Amino acid sequence: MSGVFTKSMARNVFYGGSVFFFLLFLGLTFDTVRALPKRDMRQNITPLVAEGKKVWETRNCIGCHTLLGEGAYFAPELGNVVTRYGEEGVKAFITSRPVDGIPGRRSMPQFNLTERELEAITAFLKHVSTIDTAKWPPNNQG
Amino acid sequence: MPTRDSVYSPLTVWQTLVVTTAITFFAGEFGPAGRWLVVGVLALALLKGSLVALHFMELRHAPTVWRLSVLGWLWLVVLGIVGAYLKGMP
Amino acid sequence: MQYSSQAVAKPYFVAAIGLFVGQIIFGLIMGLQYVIGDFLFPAIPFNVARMVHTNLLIVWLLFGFMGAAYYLVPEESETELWSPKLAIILFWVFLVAGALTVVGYLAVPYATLAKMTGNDLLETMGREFLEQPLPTKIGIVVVALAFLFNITMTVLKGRKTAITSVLLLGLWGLAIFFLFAFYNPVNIVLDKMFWWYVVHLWVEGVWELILGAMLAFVLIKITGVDREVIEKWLYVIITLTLVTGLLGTGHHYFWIGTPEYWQWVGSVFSALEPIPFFALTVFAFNMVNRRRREHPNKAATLWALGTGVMSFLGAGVWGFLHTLAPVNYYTHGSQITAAHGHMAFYGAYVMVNLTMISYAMPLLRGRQANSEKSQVLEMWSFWLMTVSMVFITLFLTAAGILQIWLQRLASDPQPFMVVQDQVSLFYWMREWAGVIFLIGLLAYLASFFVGGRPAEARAS
Amino acid sequence: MSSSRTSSSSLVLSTPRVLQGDIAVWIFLLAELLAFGVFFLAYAFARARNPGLFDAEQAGLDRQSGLINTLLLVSSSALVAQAVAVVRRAGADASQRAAAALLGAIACGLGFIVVKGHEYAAHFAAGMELSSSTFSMFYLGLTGFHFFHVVLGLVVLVVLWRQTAAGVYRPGDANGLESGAAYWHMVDLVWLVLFPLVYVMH
Repeated sequence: MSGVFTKSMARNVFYGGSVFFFLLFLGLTFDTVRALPKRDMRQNITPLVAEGKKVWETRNCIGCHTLLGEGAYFAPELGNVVTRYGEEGVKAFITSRPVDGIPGRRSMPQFNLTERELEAITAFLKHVSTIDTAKWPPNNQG
Repeated sequence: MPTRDSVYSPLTVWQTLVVTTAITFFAGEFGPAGRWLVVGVLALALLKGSLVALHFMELRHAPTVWRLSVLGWLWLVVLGIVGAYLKGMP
Repeated sequence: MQYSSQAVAKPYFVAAIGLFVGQIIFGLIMGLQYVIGDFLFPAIPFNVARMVHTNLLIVWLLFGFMGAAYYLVPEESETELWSPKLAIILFWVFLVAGALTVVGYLAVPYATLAKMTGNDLLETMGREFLEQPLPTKIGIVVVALAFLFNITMTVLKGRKTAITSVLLLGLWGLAIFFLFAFYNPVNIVLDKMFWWYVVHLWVEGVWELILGAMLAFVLIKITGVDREVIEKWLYVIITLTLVTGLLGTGHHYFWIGTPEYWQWVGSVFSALEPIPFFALTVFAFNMVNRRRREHPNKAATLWALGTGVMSFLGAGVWGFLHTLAPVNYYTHGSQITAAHGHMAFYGAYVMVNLTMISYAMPLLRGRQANSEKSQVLEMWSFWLMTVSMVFITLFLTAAGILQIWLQRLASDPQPFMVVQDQVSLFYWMREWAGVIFLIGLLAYLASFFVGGRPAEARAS
Repeated sequence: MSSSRTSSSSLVLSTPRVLQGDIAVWIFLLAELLAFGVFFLAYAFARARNPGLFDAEQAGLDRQSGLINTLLLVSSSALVAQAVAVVRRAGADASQRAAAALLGAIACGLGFIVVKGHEYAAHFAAGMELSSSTFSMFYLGLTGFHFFHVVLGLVVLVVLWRQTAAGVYRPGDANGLESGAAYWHMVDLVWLVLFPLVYVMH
């Protein structure tokens, strides 16, 4: 492997290369942000959906569930739960969680959501299910 | 350190590259579509790539590990493209 | 230890290991909850235990990075730390903030914690790894900036080396990308897109710079190979890291609503991401083979080599396993992701911190290296932890493959929980491996208290 | 650095095994070649899946500007090789002649940028963008990725031109020039594969 190998050239290549690829990444990110409106159904984000996102966050649902495949792997994917069980099914499930859980089985805590919060979280999950995620998940089970 | 002139001067290499590029263009513009165009044009790409690698990048004088990696890259990519093209033939 | 202000690193290392033990305990709790669903329910539901587990991991790794910086920067810059007092103050601020946060997670329901800590003012809670309340997030920024100011002033008034400039780049990058934790738009796609700036550009970007700088420092000290050789390879490795890692972010943009060209960009560049880890392993072994001295601290050498190998395996190989879009379509959000996560975090960032601690702690306590007996115990802990982590990863990978087969690939896909029940055997085996990991960690702790005559440097 | 061996059989001094430029640059070059190589294969296999779409949309490309760009890049690469040869032979006012050659290379490079920019303007005006179709994503992605490499290369060439004009480089001490040259030739080498693949093959 004979040949010159200097630290100064290695440093120049480092600065040149990383700045170059960072700019490329920014360029693609800019294009993505520009192209997103056609895919993320932002026009359907109502105040109720925004409220639902807040309920989603303040109950730390991501601590057990995945949303669009990202989060914890302890409980089912919720990106498509509204298509799996329907809005009423989701609401019924949330409200019917036993306070002390189910003996020996994983169970969701009883969050005692108000009627408004229940509407909001369901609206949020419904909105998420309409986002164009390149046909992910592979099937209804998520 | 003895000078390392390439056997061909950059001019002769350049002329070859220009001619082969022209052939590639005309083959694409007027030649028949299909297998022979692809194989011919990519063979020229192999030739041009090897010229640039061996003479301009002076890999002719370089340790074999570097020469093999660049020429190996060229051959693998071109053969891959031809393979993919043939697989995609209707 | 050439500069007295390096002693500031000691409390950071001690706190790091302490929080590490806490992290593993909560890991075991969660592991058990996977198989005994109602273990500690409703007192500590899974999502609370997870927050504690992941937040303790991040905080103890940050403690380790800061301790490493406080130890190596004075020595590299050949000057005393700018303000040891500030470093100690920041230590307590960060430790108290961390402790309060964990107590907050455990003591009150998360929604109450959110209301108590001003989440209504600026909603930043409820996102994975970023569950901290607003005051804690602001505390992290304050501590990070003051820490960076302290370290940068030290570097500016001392000798500039490649190691300190790379370390500074990594640490400043870390602080800047953390600012995206405060950006939480209502649009979930934008939220996720920039959330990855905190997560991916940390662990597959600037943290790799920090890892490179720390490992280069330890290798220079242990092998005695001259700085010029090590530093130019450091630059080559971190060039490959950023060249592949920056556009590699695309492998998180496959299924979250972002345009589909990311499937090509993300797959191609993240497929190249194992290369810097492979180069790191070759570099580490090469330097140790060409060592010019027999450093008495053999345990630290083992950790340094282990970091190379395990980061290549965990982040490189297990990362490549599920980084290509057509594969990721099925493995996304499955136990395969969890398997990669465990071995990558352990192999890269846990091990580089333990390398630093294992190298620096004896020096901070006034000796070149611990006694032979202590080092043997430490090597036992290395193998116990590393091998049990390999098994945790293997068991989760098996669980993931079975999960994907039953839940996604099968002709009649089964519901999530039905699949989880059929996979519980692997979760049991993972839990046992976790117990062995804890035993290894306790052995690591014990090795600091084993006495005996310090090992001497033999003439190489 | 490397010993030159005089084997009895060949009268000519066998040239030493030396790499052009700095190894750090070559490692970066190989990483770039790997990335481009994988993209080319991805393009080829995506094309194999629906040749019809690719051929149809390829017809919309301006093959002539592709030709001009290839000629420009090839000439630019030759001029840089010329500059390296001149510096190495170090005749009278070698630095000036080498700098002139580099200036020519920069001019050809700028020509490439102009022609490519013109081509892009036409496509963008026609509403083509990264996410409009698989072909447009590959076309804009591949040629764009290469385009920015040309821009980076021009920045490097300008620095090299100023250094050469200032007489910094001499035989045996032209590491910077040789490294920049190797990078520029890589950019040309990649285009030599990209041109037939994207513009000509159908």
